[in-house]
Amino acid sequence: MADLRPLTALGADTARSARFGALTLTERPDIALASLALRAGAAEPAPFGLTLPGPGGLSGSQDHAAFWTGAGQWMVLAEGRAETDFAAELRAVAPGCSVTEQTDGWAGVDITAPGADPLERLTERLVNLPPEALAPGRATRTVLHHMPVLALRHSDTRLTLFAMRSAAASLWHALETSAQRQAVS
Amino acid sequence: MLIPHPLLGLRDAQEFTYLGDAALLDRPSPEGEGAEAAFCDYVFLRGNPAGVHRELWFHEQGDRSWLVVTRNTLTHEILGAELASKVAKALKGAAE
Amino acid sequence: MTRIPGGLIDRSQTLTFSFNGKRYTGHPGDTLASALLANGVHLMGRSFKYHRPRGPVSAGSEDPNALVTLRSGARAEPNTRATVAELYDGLTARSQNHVGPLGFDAMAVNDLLSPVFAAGFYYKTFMWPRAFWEKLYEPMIRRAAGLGALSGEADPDSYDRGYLHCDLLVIGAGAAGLSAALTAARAGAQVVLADEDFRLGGRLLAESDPLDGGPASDWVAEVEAELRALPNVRILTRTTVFGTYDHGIFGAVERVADHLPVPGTSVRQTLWRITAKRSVLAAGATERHIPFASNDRPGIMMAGALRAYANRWATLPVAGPQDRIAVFTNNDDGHRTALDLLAKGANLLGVIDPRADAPRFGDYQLFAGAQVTGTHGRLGLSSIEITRDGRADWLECHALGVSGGWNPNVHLASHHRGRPVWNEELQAFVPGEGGPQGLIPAGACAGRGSTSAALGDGARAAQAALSELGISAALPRLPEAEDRPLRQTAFWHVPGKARAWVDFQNDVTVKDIALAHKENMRPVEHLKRWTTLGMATDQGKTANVTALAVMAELTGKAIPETGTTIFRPPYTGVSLSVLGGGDTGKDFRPTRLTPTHHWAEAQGAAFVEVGPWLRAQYFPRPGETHWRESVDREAKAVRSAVGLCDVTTLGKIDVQGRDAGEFLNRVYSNMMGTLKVGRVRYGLMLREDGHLYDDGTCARMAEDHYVVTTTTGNAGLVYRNMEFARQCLWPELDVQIISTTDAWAQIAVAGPRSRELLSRIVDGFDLSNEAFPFMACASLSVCGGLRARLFRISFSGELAYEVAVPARYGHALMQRLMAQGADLGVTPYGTEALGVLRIEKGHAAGAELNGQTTAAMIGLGMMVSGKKDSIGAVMSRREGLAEDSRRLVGLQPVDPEAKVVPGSHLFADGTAQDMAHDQGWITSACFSPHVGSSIGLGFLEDGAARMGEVILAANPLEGSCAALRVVPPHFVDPEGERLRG
Amino acid sequence: MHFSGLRVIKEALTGHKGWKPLWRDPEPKPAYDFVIVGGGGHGLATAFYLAKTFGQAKVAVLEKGWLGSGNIGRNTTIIRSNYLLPGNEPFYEFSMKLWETLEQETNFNSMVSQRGIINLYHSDAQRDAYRRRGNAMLLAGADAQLLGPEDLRARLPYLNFDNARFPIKGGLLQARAGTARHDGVAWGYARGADMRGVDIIQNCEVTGIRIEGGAVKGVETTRGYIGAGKVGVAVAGSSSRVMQMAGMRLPIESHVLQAFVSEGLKPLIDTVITFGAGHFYISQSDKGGLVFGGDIDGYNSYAQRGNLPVVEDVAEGGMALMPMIGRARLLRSWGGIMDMSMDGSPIIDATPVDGLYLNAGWCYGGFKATPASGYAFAHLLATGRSHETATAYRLDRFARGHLIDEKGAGAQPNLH
Repeated sequence: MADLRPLTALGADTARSARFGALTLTERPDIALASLALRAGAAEPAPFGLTLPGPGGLSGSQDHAAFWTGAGQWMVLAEGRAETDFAAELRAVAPGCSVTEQTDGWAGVDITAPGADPLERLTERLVNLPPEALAPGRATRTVLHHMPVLALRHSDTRLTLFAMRSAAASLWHALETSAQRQAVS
Repeated sequence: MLIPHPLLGLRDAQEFTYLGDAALLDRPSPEGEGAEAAFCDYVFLRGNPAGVHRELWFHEQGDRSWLVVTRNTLTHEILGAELASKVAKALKGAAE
Repeated sequence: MTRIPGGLIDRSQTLTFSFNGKRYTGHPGDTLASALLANGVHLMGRSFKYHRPRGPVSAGSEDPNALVTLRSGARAEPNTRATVAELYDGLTARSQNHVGPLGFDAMAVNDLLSPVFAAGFYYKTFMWPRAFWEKLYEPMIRRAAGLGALSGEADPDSYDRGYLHCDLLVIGAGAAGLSAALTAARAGAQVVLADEDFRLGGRLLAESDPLDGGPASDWVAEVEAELRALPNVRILTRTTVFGTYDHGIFGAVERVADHLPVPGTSVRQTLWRITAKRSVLAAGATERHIPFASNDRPGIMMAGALRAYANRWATLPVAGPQDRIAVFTNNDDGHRTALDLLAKGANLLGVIDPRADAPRFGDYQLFAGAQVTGTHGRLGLSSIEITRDGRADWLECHALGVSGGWNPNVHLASHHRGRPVWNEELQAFVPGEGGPQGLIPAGACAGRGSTSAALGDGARAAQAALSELGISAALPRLPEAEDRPLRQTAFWHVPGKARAWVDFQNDVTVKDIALAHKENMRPVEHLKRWTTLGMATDQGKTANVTALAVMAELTGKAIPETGTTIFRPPYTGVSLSVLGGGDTGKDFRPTRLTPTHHWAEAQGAAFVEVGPWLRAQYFPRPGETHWRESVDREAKAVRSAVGLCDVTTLGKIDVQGRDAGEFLNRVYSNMMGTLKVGRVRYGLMLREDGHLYDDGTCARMAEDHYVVTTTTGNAGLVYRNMEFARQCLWPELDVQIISTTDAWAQIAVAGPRSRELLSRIVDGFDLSNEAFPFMACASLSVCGGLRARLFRISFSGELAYEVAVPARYGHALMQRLMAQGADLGVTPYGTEALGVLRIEKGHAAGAELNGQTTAAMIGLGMMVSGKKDSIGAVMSRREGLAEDSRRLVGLQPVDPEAKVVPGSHLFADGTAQDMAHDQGWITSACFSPHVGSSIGLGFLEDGAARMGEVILAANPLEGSCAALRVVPPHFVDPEGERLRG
Repeated sequence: MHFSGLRVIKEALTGHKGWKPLWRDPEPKPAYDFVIVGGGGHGLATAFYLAKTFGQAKVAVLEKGWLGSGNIGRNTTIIRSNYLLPGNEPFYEFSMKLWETLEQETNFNSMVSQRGIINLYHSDAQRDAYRRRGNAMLLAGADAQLLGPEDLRARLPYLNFDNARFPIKGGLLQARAGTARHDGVAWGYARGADMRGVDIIQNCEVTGIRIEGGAVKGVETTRGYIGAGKVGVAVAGSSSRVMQMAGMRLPIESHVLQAFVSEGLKPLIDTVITFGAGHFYISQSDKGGLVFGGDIDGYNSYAQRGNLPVVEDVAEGGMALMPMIGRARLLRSWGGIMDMSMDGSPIIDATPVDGLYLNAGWCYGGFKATPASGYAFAHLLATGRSHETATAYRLDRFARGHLIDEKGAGAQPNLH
């Protein structure tokens, strides 16, 4: 589409990635996001075949995932689809819902590790959440170094954090600093 | 403090923003002679008990829900929390 | 050297360190205090007021005396207790609070003047002459006061913060704590075990009593090994839990690298916020001393400390094995020290015990019914006076252990202002009812101090705590341990005329307490404040209970009637660096960057902090030497050609739903429900109290879809208030809102040639005035298929648009607009020019919307609709608001060279310039290239009716006063033809 | 007994035998002309001025605990008159003038130290707002100076000028501002009032206000009924609780404010500094402790203790502003209950009950107001008229819309 070239939230042509000991941080500019809110009296849709999860939940299929963001509200995401009009697609499969484009509202960073332990040692330095709120299959909004973030625990070994796109550099800096310290300790 | 979020369980109060007396749910009618006086009471004369207080907290760094939290201002003990939208709807239902 | 055999130090390694420039050696496992004592150094500091020579009185974190400045340069750490400073190779420390060498402190003259410096003396003098206080008396007092000094340099180390959540937090890893942790760990609970020491074991390490017949340290090691192997246990050594907060939240500091010469790549300390469902407080007890004449000399210490130094650190506070050591105790526990010293081969003078029926537990001389009534020794103890049956004898003695019994460490159980209660049997305060939710005190801090009792108590506490969580825990088999009954008697001080210290660091004596009593400073809080008792760095850990007892004796009341003290966090001092969590300097708060930030940076833009954002302030060009040149050029370009400004920072809120229009009717003061699709309306938001708090635009994209903008600073607040309206006030409305501020890069394209420029990037969209008039909006595509939003709105008063594209294209769009507009004179402009343009147009911004103003004041009173209910409408009609005649006016200097200064106050010509005649103030001002002079906006009483009048703008703060003409607040195109063209 | 340096030396030479109690502990009399409820700073100052300036002899101060145990016993000791609004500035300047002669007036060294206060600014907009305020101060007869970055760097070289998230651009200085030893203020007023016959009755809690025919008759206390011609309530922190006894609701919420002190240090900070881009202010006491504070915790509370987030927030602010304090240690923290009013300004007014007067709503700025508050309250009690500097502090200003909202925060107490 368009003859303009996009920049990632960290201001480059390509996604940034870095390794610190067992931890790998990867910018994820490819993830498309759209919010979905039920209108009064509307039935809960099942967009892309997803079962919309309950409070604190994250559910996903091969291509799509959805996580709960508030009463009657979810965020739906699709990896590798940032360049499409994902909100329009979602709108088409979520009748009776308010859908808002969110892809560019957020800067996503994947944090992966070979096991749960290094990930959890990192997150305990970053966010103040009971462990069950960040167990695999859970997602939540919280605060990290004064930044609002969305935290999605896909699995034991993978967590995605989204900060406001404008705060991408601050998010990366916070994660990098913390991951570096974990790597040396 | 920990706020017992009715949907998300215990969450650190740092995720929340405090507003105050839950009587703010009961906005007066703008109609009629006494409207101005009723609004002045509504805005300025809030409950300030030394004891159990029903108050509004906003889960700003969370699910963006407003909660009515019942808390003892002498001990900070929290006795319960509900979604404010539910309380507000019930209030409106009762008024009608 | 007085190293003796045994102890828990690693003699295979030698560490070198220096104190006051002199080099010494010690071993891993030593503290600075133990190593100095082992090197025969007993004098470590000076007291606060009288500069008395002092050595350690304890072997723990309660020590009031052995305060040193650790490290040097920017890492200097004043007031560090030598008794807990872990020895490392290369450690340097200096004593503090003396003038001249530690041994010959010139300030010790204060000791001779001590009769003058009695409690509260400074409240009674230094009042004459009045001017001397700041000039003479106070500087003198300040120089003398204080303990150590900060370096004045920024702390070079890094710090971290972390959050732990657990089922059970165990505070203290002595007998009770270890058994609690073991019990909970075996039950599979998530356990955090924290101890301030660098080694687990607590008091077990200081005692010679066996566990299951073997050394206690063996049992500790076994338990530690088991706990460390369990995934559900987190052990935090060198970690002080310093405060108990609400709902099971604790503050703790882990000293990650304080035992290393420099932290290296590690953080120095970590601040942990621990959220625990339940907690066991196993904080142990602190020994109390017995004030007697001259009881403060180096070499006099707590009996328990003496034994800790002997047993754990293999040293005695004497110059050599020939030196005599005595014990002065009113309870059986003190005798243990005597036995341990004998076992270590010390030259024991004997035990002085005021109890006439004092028992003897071993082969030592017992002075039953005797008291220590005096001491000699200039920089260390040389002899003591023992008085028995009225007969006094001076005996040579170089170290004295004193025990007045033990005070349970109730602090963390009392941080919620639950008062400890007096236990008559123990003659001590123990934790009372109403303590922190879910916290169970166990072991010595609960008044159950024998090793056997503590072990059992800890296990039972953990079991009880976990059962409340539905976790059943079995009691572990605990080792056989000593189980001496704890008997403490009331013997609080040795009567006498000489000074007997109660608070060592602050030099508060029994006499000072008596004086406070005489002067009716009897409530315990008055006593503390009048005498400074308990206010020193040890927070009275070794003084408060004794002082209370002395006051009780004077008033003839019982101790609990006399009062208790309130305990407040922190338990021991916490560095401000770690409390700050490490986010300092530029990392103090996150920085939000606009989508065109990197582009602007490449253009050499100057940036300015606007709330959390960093925005381009202006774009200097080569040859421009002053920011005004750049700003003038940018503003002129907008008025004459076209300018580009990144306005992404304005808040954007997406409002959808069947009732979106009705909802916006209620949150805006003006009507939004009637807005046609494809149109934009300017809106005002009021607080419920009727004052103005934000403005912005509201664009109707579809019947059930609006996009609302807010000011940059209020984006979060407006969102919160909208959620409040949606969830709390009108939950029956069908409306959904979400912030999209960051999702769209929004660029203002402003100026007479903006249409021409935009026409070059839109994909076949009709931009003509007819098709897309002022206040129109549309979804469209630009640059060959990129979805975008276009708003025809103007902040500058010129023909202008704002174009929004997905944020990742903001950078490219800016480049494209710059490239496409080169022939049109396109010019990027920053916040300064933006400010100039809006002042010229008379648009209110932050300085006018300061929360103290009304819609009427900015000339928009008619925008508060009387036809509908909206937030703030009713209260905006209150008398005080309705009668306020101040109006926003334009201000132009009579002398075109004069400057309009924001913050000046406005006066009618010829009136006195004082508060009574103040008629308003200047909110904003700038140099206007359009007008050709400085101009301003301001609020002026009766402003609407004073057009043309010349008034005075007084700025006495900077000695200026300017004559200004009152003009309408639209310096540009008052009819609004340009923006509609 | 007159306090002086000579007296101290004389007593030192004679074993301190001559000192007398600083005040009596009298039994309450059946009735007084004036009963002041609350033996904190404002109550004691009111009694002092009633006796000294307004010549009233039958005055009692009733204190629930020990005198001076209110917020005067726990605060960050700052005195200043750097306000913006005409309702406030003349009052606080009047207070400042009373501070300047306080010790001579009470014959008690309250250690009033005019070491100055500097409010830092970090943006042009903030500078303009401070200029408006500085000018308001000068127009009200107070002192003010605007400091530029160079001047500031010379005065406070240890601030973080070079690596700040929110660069320091300058400051507003009030040189006559400073600190006073808070307990010393309470004790000075208490002793001065006692010497003039005021009965200060400690451990005497008011449990009821007796009102007959719309007029106050006296107060019920834990030490029996005490009759009163007029009752003045000065119990900031507990105003809502006490006035409820008279059936009144107040535009006030009670909030907790934490404050902090470090271990003693050699002199290092010789003025009062407030951070303009975070919640932090600091001074150093004569004893050497760094005394600092920040924002209120933000929720209604009577618990007199706060929570960790605010402790961290304050320390963060301090470290961002002056990273040289990092290796100092926090020694003590405490929490006091503040009367947070709905516009951030106080109330000194008569109430709908005849003879019942209210002094309340001091937010976290009550300490600096102590002398003027006491004076103005005494004036109101003795004459029935507001003191000329306190006429704006009316109870009906909220309903009438004459708010005194320095911050422009609206009716949201935790934002003031």
